[in-house]
Amino acid sequence: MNDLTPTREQRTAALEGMGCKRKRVEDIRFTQGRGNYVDDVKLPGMLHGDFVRSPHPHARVKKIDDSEALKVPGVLAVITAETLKTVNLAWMPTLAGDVQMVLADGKVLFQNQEVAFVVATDRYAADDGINAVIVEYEPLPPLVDPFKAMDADAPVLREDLVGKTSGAHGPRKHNNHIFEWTVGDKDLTDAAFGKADVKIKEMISYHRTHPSPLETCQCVCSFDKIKGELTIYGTFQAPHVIRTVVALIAKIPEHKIHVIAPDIGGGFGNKVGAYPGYICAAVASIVTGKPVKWVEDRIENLTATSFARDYHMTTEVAATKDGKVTGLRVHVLADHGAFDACADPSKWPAGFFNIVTGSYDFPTAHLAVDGVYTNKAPGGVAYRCSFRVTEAAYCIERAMDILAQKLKMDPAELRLKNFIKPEQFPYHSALGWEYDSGDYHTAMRKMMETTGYAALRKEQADKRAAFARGETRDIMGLGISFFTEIVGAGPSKNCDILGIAMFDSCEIRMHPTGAGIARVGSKSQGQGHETTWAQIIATEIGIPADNIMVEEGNTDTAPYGLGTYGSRSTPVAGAAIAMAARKIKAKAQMIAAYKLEVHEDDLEFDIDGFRVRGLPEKFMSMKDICWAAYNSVPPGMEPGLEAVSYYDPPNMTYPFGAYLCVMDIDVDTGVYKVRRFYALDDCGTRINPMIIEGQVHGGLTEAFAIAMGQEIRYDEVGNVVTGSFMDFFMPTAVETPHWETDFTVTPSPHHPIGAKGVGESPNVGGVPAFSNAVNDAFSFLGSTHIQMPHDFWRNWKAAKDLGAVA
Amino acid sequence: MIPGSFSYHRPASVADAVKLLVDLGEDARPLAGGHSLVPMMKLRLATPTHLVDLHGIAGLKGISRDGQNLVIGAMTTQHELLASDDVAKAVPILHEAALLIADPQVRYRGTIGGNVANGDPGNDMPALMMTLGASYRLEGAGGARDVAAADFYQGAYFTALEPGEILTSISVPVPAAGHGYAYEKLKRKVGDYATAAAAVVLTMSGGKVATCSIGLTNVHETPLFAVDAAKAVIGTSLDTAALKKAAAAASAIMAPAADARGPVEYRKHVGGIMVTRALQRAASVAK
Amino acid sequence: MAKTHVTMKVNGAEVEGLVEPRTLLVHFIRENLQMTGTHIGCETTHCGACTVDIDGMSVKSCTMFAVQAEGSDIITVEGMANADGTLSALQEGFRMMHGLQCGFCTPGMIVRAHRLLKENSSPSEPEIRMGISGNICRCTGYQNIVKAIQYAAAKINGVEFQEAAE
Amino acid sequence: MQMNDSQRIPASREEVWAALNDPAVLKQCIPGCQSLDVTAPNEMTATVVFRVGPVKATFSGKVTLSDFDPPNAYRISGEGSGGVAGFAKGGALVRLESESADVTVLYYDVDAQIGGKLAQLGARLINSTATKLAGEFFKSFAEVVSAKAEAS
Repeated sequence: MNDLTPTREQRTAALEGMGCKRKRVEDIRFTQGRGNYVDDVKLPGMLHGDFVRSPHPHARVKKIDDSEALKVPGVLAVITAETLKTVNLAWMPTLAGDVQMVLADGKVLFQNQEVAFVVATDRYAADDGINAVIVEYEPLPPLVDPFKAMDADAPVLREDLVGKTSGAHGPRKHNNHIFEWTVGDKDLTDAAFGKADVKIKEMISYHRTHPSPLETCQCVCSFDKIKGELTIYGTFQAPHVIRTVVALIAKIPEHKIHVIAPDIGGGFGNKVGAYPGYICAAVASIVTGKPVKWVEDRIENLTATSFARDYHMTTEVAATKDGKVTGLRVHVLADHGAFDACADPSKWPAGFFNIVTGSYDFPTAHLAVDGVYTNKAPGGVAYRCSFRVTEAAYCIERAMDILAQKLKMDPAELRLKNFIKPEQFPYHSALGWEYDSGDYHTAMRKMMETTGYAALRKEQADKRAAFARGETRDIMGLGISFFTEIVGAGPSKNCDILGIAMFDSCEIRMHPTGAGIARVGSKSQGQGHETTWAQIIATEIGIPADNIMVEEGNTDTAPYGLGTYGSRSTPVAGAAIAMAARKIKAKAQMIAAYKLEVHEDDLEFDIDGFRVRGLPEKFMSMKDICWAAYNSVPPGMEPGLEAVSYYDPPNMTYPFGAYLCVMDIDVDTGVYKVRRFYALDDCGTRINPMIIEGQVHGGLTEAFAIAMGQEIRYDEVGNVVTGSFMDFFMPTAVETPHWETDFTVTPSPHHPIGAKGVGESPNVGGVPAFSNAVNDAFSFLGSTHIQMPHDFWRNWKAAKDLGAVA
Repeated sequence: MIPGSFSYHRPASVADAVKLLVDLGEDARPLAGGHSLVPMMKLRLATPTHLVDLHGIAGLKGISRDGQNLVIGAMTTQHELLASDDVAKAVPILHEAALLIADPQVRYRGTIGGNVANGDPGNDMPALMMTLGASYRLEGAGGARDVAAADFYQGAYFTALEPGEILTSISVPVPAAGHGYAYEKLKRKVGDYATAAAAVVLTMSGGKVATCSIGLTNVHETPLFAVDAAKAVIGTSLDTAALKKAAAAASAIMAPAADARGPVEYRKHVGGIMVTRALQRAASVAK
Repeated sequence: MAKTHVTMKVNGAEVEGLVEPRTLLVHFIRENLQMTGTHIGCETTHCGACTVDIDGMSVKSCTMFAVQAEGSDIITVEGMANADGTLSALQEGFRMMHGLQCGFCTPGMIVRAHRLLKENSSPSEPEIRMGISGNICRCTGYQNIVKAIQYAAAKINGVEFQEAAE
Repeated sequence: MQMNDSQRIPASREEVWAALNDPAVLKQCIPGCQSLDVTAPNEMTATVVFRVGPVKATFSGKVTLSDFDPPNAYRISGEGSGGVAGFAKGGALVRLESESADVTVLYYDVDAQIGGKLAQLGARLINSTATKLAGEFFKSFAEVVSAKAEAS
């Protein structure tokens, strides 16, 4: 050793492995405009498709006249449901076990539903074409209010289901009923309510919103008639699933379908599902023999593909008079729109909503969910959320505040009193989950200490007194949210999509010179997988992250994976990566033992290679082992250094966090100001703190938008009136608050590296923090619950209804 | 979101532009910044067959002094308005309000002429122009005429502009030295139209309001000149009673639409609040 | 519809093309010039992903016709790197401060920030936030974008970048 | 959306009633009406150009007269498709009251709905424009009828 010999710290740092704020490799191309997004794909002879859409929310389609459209220069074909029927594609299966029209078949069921697909030489001609198609409609009464969906005289929406008394998830009670899903012990819960000292009951609504990534949904489909192969470039969060779906519905052999998800401009759940545009572009390519591009515009994105939430949750909590919760009862009315196209694992019609007991030790609980059809767009996607977890977290966090108010207890104190205790993990919840690990009290106390919670409550009390004296028109709210997420779908014992178990996968191939490629079944939409996946491998096998290229999104080269959504990448794909790396490491150990002429058991892994125990100078670096793998492996061993892992997680992971929002509201205008927002997240082992922090910032910004105004709104006759960024609240840098982030680390005991996933936590935990802040601000005036979204005028209305504004 | 086809014209003079608009008839439209028109064209809700782009007319640009008036060429952008020392010094309320219009990119393209001429009640400049007593120079085939901003607006998108006429410049009387001013705009976010906004220009004398004018944005199908609200404060020290009276007088002439910004009742209420706040702030900066 | 011949300068190079009058500038840049760094996000002039720099102004190229850009001097994100091909201070700032995630808004954001810093080389945080308020980012929550621009400002001004305390 | 108002017309109730049932008068008074053709008793097809600022949409559809209570009241309703802009439907309950032998007050209650793109994106400007158009119709109706009454 000499001065030039790197220290252990230097060797560790050189790897840029886990725990390091590694700068992103993606940024080199993205900052120079060299990303390759779907609309950047240009194939020779490529055509362009565009949709004729329904202005009516509910109508019979009497006639589609394409004669004028076909005269438009550049227009080549107009595809309708009749065309699709010839290839048996007029309807498509949804992920939720329903079927959905690809193009209007006889009637339309929501405004902006796809009616015909015009194929033209370029997007200008296609747009001219759609404006020349004349569709004759016979309007039918629209059903907008989900609470009226099961009325005796409600209009029949799904004529295809008339007479069907059961659906994919059991019996149906009405033509517009989709399913009823119950979980928990009803009798025990009723009994708990029967003897409760204190009960609360509130209808808590989580409005309809939309993920709206900056890049819309789009694809390029290219069918090669001679080879019989279909290539699809698309904005897919789950490319392999898309390939399987296309194989199943288009009857093209799966190996002749090539799905490529290039760079994706944000997903947030919007890009999980299969949309009519994909089917129509594929059919158009088969019909015309040319590649066909479909690019959704923003209005189409907001009004036709994949809304989120729209849950109306009647929530009851039973408790003792000293504030110990004894029972939870929730009934949800879920508005699914025209088709049940929820992106949930097959067996979960309401996703993982049964995490609704949250972070609290409820001895018993009962949940029932009714899904109904309305004349609204289909979807029900997990907008930065693990399958209805954000609805569940909102429900319970609001309910806990309402209970605290009734008990005249501080909401933080009530939470501390009811948290699942560290020694209770693994914890079996009343609604059937096994929480892996957690230390809620520590996280909560850290939040309270760091923010000066007690002093903030004192300040609030002073402000309220000043308000009562007429000295100020501002009211102050403290919004606590303590959430437990359930992510990492999931174990094959309870999670599948279309029958495919929700594992994920990684293949690592190390090249002779000590560099390698990792191909993963997940698909980044901005999460930085190319950066973080390499960090896991770097730490696991001691090769610098810079020497590992990560590739995702090409179904021909990546191993089968279920994709990226529901914060599942780190818990599932991340585990597969670690497991594949460990296979590499195991083989490397054998090679090293052979080269160092010792027994494998005499070796220990030391940062970037293997060292003989007790003989520190006998060391072989991983770089050298890679070389040896290609020229001098032990006798009987196959050369090469590759490994594949398919990881079926034994359980979900349960990240959690403690958030606090400090908000001031001017009662005269309803204008709010987020004075402070503190977010403590515990996502287990932290792979790249820089990226975690970035994810938290982004998720909080979404949560802020959702809670404070981001809504997909329909008028009473079924027009969707939030079709652009003018009316759909999309905050800019000016409105967006400043974020403070913090963390604790409670590793997952069952995950190979202890990581839990973080992408969605800030959205899940953020929404109740904002909403609780608003509600807390108004509570002293006598309100118990004010519905989201909390935009200015609604705040003012609350103030007025409570008598604070003349 | 692709506009329909049209023919593009780029005249070099006002006379040529007017001639084009007259000759081409009602399916021709002048194009200034385009940030209202082009999105409407992309939605195909507007389908002009001819666009007459005013960007080639040098004479429509620039800010100059004409005696006691500031004369602003119609094609002057909001960005140029913001960069003008003349505006900042002589009519600072214009500077303040221009900063609240849309976003930086839009302000580089958006013109003051387009903002005042298209008759959108959501635009900010019309109420300001009423408040300042500005007048618009309209040029058509029959020559030029001046119309007071207060007489210009007839309904949503309906103005005193006759077919074939172009608004070429705006003449703004420079308010008295030491005047107070404020533009209070409540909006949901950057880029949104006002939920309600109020412009106030006043002078104070001995602690009392000597002169005052008030304009209101987006609380009616046209911008409003709130004469009674202004009268309610003249001669007062802006005490609570006077402010209340002014807000009530302003609210009384408002007839906003219920939309995503809020119901009618709310928009009228905050319209009154904006008046109150603008009056107070204007008084506080008056010398 | 008859096509019009247009010429302009893009990232220092003279370019020309035949366009319909209705051809949007963003499509001319993306389709005719095949520079796909400029993106389309909202189409109603709200999101700023299509921002390019025209004659010293930040402009949303989805709301301008290519014929209107005749004779103008345009810089797109492809023209942002240093002359030697290295990342500019802004590009470096976005990478160092994690000012991007999916990268879709990034080209518009960087082009806009470029003009912002040209007009004000030491903007305050509120000035930066106002300055990029015509650009929507769905991923970052803007906080790191603000830092990225502060980083670039410091580098351009030759001073050491100091992150504001959390 | 709903609106109601009244118009005072210097003509007898019978004269006003006759005009309300005269397609030529209706055509003259419906703002932007390009054509109005009778297809059956009390049924007409119409083409109407709707303009507000840069927005222009041509609606074509049906106009129906119903709920007759001559010479006191009827309902006039219409629905039409405006192509890209969407669709519109609405009706007005019209009621006549004699103020004197030659002065009639016409009361109207309008109920209108729009759907499609205009409703999605133009809601901000629709209410005031619809009110204005309804007002224009009854105002010009009053003018036409009073001119007729004067001439007769």
